[in-house]
Amino acid sequence: MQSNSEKLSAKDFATDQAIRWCPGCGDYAILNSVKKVLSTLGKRKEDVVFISGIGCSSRFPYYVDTYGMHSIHGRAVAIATGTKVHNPLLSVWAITGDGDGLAIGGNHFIHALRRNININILIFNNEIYGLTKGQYSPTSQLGQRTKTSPLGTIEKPFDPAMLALGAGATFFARTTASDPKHLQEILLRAEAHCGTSVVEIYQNCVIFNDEAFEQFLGKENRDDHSVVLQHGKPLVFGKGLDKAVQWGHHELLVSTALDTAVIHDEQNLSLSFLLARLETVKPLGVYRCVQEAEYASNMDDGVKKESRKQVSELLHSGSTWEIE
Amino acid sequence: MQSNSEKLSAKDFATDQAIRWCPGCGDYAILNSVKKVLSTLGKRKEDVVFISGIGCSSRFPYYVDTYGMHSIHGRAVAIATGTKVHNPLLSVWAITGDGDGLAIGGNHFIHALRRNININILIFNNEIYGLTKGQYSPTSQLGQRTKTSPLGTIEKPFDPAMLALGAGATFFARTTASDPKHLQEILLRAEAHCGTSVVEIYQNCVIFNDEAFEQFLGKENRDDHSVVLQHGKPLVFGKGLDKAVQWGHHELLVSTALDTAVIHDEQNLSLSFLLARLETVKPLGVYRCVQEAEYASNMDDGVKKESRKQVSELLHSGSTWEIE
Amino acid sequence: MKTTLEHIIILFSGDSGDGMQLTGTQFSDTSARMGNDIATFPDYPSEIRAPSGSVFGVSGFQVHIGAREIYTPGDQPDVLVAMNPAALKVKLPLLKKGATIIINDDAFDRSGFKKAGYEVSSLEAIGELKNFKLIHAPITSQTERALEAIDLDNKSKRRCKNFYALGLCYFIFSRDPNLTKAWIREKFEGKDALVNANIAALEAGYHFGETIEASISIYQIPEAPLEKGTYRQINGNTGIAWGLMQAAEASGLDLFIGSYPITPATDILQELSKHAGFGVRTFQAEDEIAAICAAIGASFSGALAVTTTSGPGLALKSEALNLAVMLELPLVVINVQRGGPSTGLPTKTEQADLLQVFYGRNGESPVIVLAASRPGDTFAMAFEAARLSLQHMTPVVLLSDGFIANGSEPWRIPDLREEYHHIPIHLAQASEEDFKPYNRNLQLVRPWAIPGTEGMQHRIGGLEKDFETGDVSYDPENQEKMVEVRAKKVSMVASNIPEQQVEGKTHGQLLVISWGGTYGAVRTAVKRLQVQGHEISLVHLTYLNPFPKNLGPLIANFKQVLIPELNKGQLLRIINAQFHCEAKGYHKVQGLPFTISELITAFEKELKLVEYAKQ
Amino acid sequence: MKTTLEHIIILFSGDSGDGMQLTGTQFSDTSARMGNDIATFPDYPSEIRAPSGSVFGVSGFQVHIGAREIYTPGDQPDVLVAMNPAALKVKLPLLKKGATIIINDDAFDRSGFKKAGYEVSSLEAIGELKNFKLIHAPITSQTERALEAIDLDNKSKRRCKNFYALGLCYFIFSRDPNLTKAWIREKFEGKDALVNANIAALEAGYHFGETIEASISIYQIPEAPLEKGTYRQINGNTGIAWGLMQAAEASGLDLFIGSYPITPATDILQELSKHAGFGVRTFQAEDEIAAICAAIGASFSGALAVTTTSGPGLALKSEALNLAVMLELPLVVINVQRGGPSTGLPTKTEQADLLQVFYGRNGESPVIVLAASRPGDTFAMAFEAARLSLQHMTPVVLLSDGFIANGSEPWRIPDLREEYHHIPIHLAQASEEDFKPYNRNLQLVRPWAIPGTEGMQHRIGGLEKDFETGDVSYDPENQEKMVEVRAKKVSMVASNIPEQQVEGKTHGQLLVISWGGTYGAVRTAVKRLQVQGHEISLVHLTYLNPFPKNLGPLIANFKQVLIPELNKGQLLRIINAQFHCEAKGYHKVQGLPFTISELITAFEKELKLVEYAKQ
Ligand SMILES: Cc1ncc(C[n+]2csc(CCOP(=O)(O)OP(=O)(O)O)c2C)c(N)n1
Ligand SMILES: Cc1ncc(C[n+]2csc(CCOP(=O)(O)OP(=O)(O)O)c2C)c(N)n1
Ligand code: SF4
Ligand code: SF4
Ligand SMILES: [Mg+2]
Ligand SMILES: [Mg+2]
Repeated sequence: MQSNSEKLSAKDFATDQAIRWCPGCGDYAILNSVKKVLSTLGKRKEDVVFISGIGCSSRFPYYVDTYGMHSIHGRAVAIATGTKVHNPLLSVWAITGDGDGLAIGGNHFIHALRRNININILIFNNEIYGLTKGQYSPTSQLGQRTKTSPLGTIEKPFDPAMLALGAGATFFARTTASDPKHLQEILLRAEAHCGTSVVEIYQNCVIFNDEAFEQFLGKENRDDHSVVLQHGKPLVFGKGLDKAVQWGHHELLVSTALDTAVIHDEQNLSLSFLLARLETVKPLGVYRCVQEAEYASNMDDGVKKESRKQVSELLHSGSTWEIE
Repeated sequence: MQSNSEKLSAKDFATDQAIRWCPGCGDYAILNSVKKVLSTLGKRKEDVVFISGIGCSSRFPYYVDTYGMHSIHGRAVAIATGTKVHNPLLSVWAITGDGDGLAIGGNHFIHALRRNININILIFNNEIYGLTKGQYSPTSQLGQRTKTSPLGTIEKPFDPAMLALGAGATFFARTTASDPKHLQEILLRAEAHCGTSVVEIYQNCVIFNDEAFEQFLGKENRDDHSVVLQHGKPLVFGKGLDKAVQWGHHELLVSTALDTAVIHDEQNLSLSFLLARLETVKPLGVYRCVQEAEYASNMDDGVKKESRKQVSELLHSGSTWEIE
Repeated sequence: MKTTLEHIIILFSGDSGDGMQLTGTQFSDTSARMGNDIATFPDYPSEIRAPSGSVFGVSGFQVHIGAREIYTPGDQPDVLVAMNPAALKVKLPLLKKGATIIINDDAFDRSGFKKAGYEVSSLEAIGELKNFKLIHAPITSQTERALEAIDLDNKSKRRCKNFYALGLCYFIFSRDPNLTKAWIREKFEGKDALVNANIAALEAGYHFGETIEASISIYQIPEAPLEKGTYRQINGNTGIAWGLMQAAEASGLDLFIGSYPITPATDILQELSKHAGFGVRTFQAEDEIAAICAAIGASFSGALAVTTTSGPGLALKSEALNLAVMLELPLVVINVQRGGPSTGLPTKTEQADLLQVFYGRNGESPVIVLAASRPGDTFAMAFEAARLSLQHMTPVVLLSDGFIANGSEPWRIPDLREEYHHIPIHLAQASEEDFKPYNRNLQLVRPWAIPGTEGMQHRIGGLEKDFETGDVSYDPENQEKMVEVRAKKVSMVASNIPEQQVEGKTHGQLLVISWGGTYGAVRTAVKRLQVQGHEISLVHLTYLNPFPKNLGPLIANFKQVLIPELNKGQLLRIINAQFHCEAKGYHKVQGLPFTISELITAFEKELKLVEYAKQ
Repeated sequence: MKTTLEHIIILFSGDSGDGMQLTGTQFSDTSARMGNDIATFPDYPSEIRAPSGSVFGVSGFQVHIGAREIYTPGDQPDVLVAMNPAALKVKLPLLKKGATIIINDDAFDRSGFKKAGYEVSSLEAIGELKNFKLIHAPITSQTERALEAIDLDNKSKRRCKNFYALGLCYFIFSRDPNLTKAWIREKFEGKDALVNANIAALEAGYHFGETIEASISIYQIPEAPLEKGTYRQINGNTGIAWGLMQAAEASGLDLFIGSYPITPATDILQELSKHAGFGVRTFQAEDEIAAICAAIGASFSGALAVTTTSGPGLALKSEALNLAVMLELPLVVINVQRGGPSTGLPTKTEQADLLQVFYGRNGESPVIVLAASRPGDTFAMAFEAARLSLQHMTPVVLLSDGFIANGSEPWRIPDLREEYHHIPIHLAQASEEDFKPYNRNLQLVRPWAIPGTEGMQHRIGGLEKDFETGDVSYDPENQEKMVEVRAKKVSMVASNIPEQQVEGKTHGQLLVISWGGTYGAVRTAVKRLQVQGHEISLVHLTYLNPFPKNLGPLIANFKQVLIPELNKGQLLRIINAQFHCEAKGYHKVQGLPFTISELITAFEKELKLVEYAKQ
């Protein structure tokens, strides 16, 4: 759907709307990266659609000059499904938060993954409900104190990677708003993937859950507590590149034995699943990417298989009779 | 909550309602097994609650003389959650179908598992919508022809085990209505588990999806195409006990090397997940069983921690003043 | 000697496995082709397969055939075919006094009576039967005998007994058995044994009729004076599916349906799933919310988008329907009503979702509301729903019900090039300089700019938006203006729909206002009273929001208004509030349609009151 | 010299970060403790944190204090505190002509004007200001100076400027600053620098007042004649939370709340989540459907079960609410209305969910409907909702709105042992021989048999059930009976609620009927006209379904009925349909409450019309 006319820059994708996120919010970085990626991809504005639910993150479509819909809470993925199935040529992005996408929108999330519809789902995960001012979400940490859990939550969070893989995801990646370069790489991969692409983006909510990701991604910690996944490359990390992820007894461990480092394989489901279970180190990058039958194009093939029929034929088919 | 008075028999749990399933329906066997298990457990009728959604399977509560609710489509688990959280002493069973529990009820399913609420979820999986007369469900096979997929579906089914594990299940078991003995064993295990127990029961719908499980469970096939899981025991099966499940390159394989058979371990998440991915052989039994914090009792502890306060204290707390 | 009848109602009934639906369909097809007008109504058991011979396993199919126009499957059957005691037990109370009952003697043995829960075990012991004419036929055994020579297992032979019963009825009602024979040949092509067996059973039944001719009455029903044309049978759900498909063709759009199965609406989804070749995309969603949301998404990208459901599903869709109202996108919502509240009586009919459709959303949220009246108008009404939605860029809810959905009628196939050929859509003009998504035309309709169209990128959403720019706006006065503009836009649809027709005089004593699936019964009752000289007229509404412009004046022309509904007075509340009148209601909430006779009684009573008040 | 005032309205406004909510709260607390009656209303920006100095970052807090009873936060402020140009820009249009504006001069520099989007960059250039009295105060710089000696960083010092502003206001309105000083000491206990800084700022502001005393007016507002007792401030959401807790205590049950956050209802969930010590179980569900379903499940197992939400969430709950109607279990649904339709104006107020509450479900599905009128009656109304739900075993919807939810008032703490001590519940008697779950008493209420109770196992569900046995029933007449019995049960609640009070004469020219959060404004407007001798009376409804028994007769006593609502006429439709009357409506849908003056104008106009019609 790329056109040959002159390429647009990231700026060309801006709208005239005043942006209403808090100063310092992680959402800004995501917005900039997405615009950048759209221009890198050489997308025409009219061929791109952003559909969001409700939440701070879901204000996103107002700020990108493509087609867009700011819909209702939790339904971005369901709506995006219809948009894509009707017109598979569009590049369709569902923008959602950890509340929007995984609490109220959880069912649409897992079913989209099952069907493998070629849309990109970006989950802005700040581990909190931002717009409603600070209640816990399904990704808030066990024990986290929030406005609705004054003594700490008693529910364990989802790991979005595990949930997605359990639902049959063909593409799952994790990245962070604090590293725009990595984020952009991942967004390019997501758009390239034919099937449902889930990109979980750690996004800091400075107001209600500041520094939620410090443990893994803070300046001090990130070298020793995050590892970048690259297909075919060993999972080595650490300030002095001195740590590696290892196969344990059917789980993954961290040690200093660099030469037995696990080689990342985006098609090894069991590896992807275990990566999500690592506790002291957070893998960033594409956990899984496999090619499987895609829903919207299969539907389209069904519709286009034969030449278009006329309803009048149908009305006259089967058993009819004349009255004269 | 067991009482010391005389033990009830399976028959004692019957109601006076005429049972309205089709002759030959797999639901009968499940009903009988559940009644049997209740009597084995020595449950008092009044301490047990069955809550179902809508579907053929969901008529279940009418046939068991305990407390019961035949609710609305997809919501059995959400309702059961409230019942259990308010009174953790009750034995609460959610009865659901593959449509009720995994299509419309999918969100409640994954969130119950995340919270780990001590209820038993029985999924009567016939891979079809029975009550509405034969449309495909989220567990129908890819390509299956049904009333709404005259040319075969284009969506890949959920594997309920994978979905459950991805959502954080602490107990998942798979069994079949065609083997009441195994079914009963599993039901006993489910009730014993403190946390959300998911039991997926293959149940044949003679009318709209007859013989759906023949490939694995038919008389001819079942020895060579199903394997019974037992914690700590090797995964050996086959007519002549000549086949074994093996570790492959991070996936499971079937071969004849009996001595390298995988030893089943209900606490090995990666194994549980891979078991669900086996294609030619269907594991029956407890895929996973681990002990984790349980929601309803934690909530109860929070409520009972201190002695009960009076609202009048609250009204007079903080900033008040007198007008005389 | 043959008695000639104006019309007759026949009810075929037996066990779920007895093939009564097929028998009824054949009988009505043959009758239609012989030039009668007909209306039919199947009545399935709510269990998928109940125990054989039990009362809740009884399956019925009612056929009303006539030499004049037929509007309903009829109140009280004149003839009952009872294949077993359970069927007799369930259906006997419905029959007209003196009706004829054709009894399959073979099934009325001790075990049959017992399974049906009869305390007696012989027909003689059933006192009420004295009031009826019984025709005894050993249907099962005769069928077996007739098929002796055919190479088929006994079970299969016994399953042919419905054709024996059909043959007997064909003789009694002077129907041509050849049409059914042709059907059998086609249906079982290649399976000779089955062809032969079924035809043999049919003939045997027919001959049995000849044999007993002397002792029974034989009827004929002349052709009805129907409009010239090509006809077919149609039921309400199929009519809706096809009407939507035609609307897609007429608007040059592809049809998208997002749906989740629910009785009695599922058939629409099932029908549409067969028609990918017509550009139809069927999306069976994970739940009702996803179904309507996917339809909204498809509408955004330029489909004629539809979602189908029944009451409980509509409740789930209400939040998203409200979004569609805000977005001002076309969307057709089909709601096939069933018995409520909650799960209620899912296989029965009711008209109790009207208020939900009008008011079941937060805030001020007007939608266009239409209602089908009979299987034969569903095609037209579905087309109309799509037309209004596309022309006015706003959701339309089309109400049907279980009675219309499953009922069927002969339907004159319209000439699509004449009657349903073109729906103009309101696409944004590429030439527009400064495109604004909420820039309205004189009908207050905004333009539709579809993703993929260059230069018209825009954002829409559920927050209130500025009247001028369409951007999010929290301005108080703007909100009031937008609430009003959405209401006005819907009310202006009144200029794009026909004026309300009146059946009868346009003024007088009593005006009956009805809507939806009660049309046949209400119309018949009103006509009968008109023939008797009463000053009674009928307004049957198919446009419910907005109402036709002339409805208010019409109401004012009558002394009294009476609104019969299968609910507790829903249209009544709306009409009384809107027109400040004191209409009365007549209500029934039994999961069943009105009978003509109960309506006549009610109307007569009301007429008397009006007369009395005059004095 | 001090001028004595009957009442005055002060609006504190500034940037989100300026602490205006705190300032307003302190001012109103102090006033309440000094014996004034008060009403307050906060107005937050809809963004979490808007850019500083921008118009959409303006945060306001309006306080109405009086020497007589105060019913609303007031229409047009007499005094505005404007901490920056954006605040001035946004709030200026709301002020009473001639109002006083206290200006923080330091913030009105070139950059301040620019951030606010002013084209000018000095106060002199703003023509309208001529109509107002300006008090200039260099609030920011003076605060900094006053705090020079204190060991605190500059940013923290500047943040004390709201206390400077507060001190100035305390002087102008003769408030006692000691109460706030005590509050500061408590609040910042252990942080001496902060205690000293804030107190110093407060005192500096107060002294600044003394300094400029000669050039400004000073006011005092005498004590209001309030009922004797212990008072506290309460807002609508807290009142509801506490009322529910008291209902649990009074019924001997544990409170269960299943909820999903949504503005403006979230605070109720947040408040209840603090009170596990009172036996409250808060379940934050994955969505609104799960929230109400969990509540239904908890009700089944014997909780006082509640779910809280706002319009869009209520739409999602409708299917499950219908189930609760069928089950006949107690359930309290709190709906805090906001601006609609769809996402609408989530932070604004509206009364447009009434029809949704009445009719937003499939089938005939009556619920009890109550509405709170002001922050001070929320405790009572929440208790009442729970009482009726428990006594009548059926869902109750209590309506509140954003205005009530966030507004606050002094509230006399009731003596719970006297007024709210006991709710009898309808538990099944263990002695009952042949327990039947739908065996009704004279009020048509079924018994509540809670799991765990021996011998009373039973099954309930959403399918229609037999009147006698409670088993599933498809019987047509039974369905009609059950539909009627559910309706009758709800209508019989009328005997368990007080008769409607009238404010004014019980007959006359004009009857105003209002409901919900408009009470204060409507009441004030009616009272003023009554004082002027007009024949106008007020019926403010808190029971909406069923209506109080005497409502019909009351309506009949007046020439004309006028129904002001913050919607397009929802109660109006219900009243007109139910009482066959021709009430008129007065509507506003701007996300804002009524002003008293617009109501007076509307009522006067209507009174004239009635007069005119008489002639
Ligand atoms: C039906 C409905 N329920 C609830 C809400 C209130 N609501 C709006 S956004 C939100 C949660 C947002 O959290 P998340 O998706 O994580 O987005 P964030 O603000 O953190 O970016 C909630 C509960 C709503 N608008 N609609
Ligand atoms: C809100 C709502 N949507 C749809 C339905 C219709 N419906 C009833 S049962 C069912 C599916 C049942 O399938 P499953 O859960 O697999 O149960 P089974 O009948 O196969 O045991 C559907 C779609 C309904 N009753 N309510
Ligand atoms: S509240 Fe949090 S997520 Fe929302 S805009 Fe502010 S910083 Fe971002
Ligand atoms: S339709 Fe299928 S699932 Fe339902 S009762 Fe019959 S056999 Fe069982
Ligand atoms: Mg979030
Ligand atoms: Mg099923």
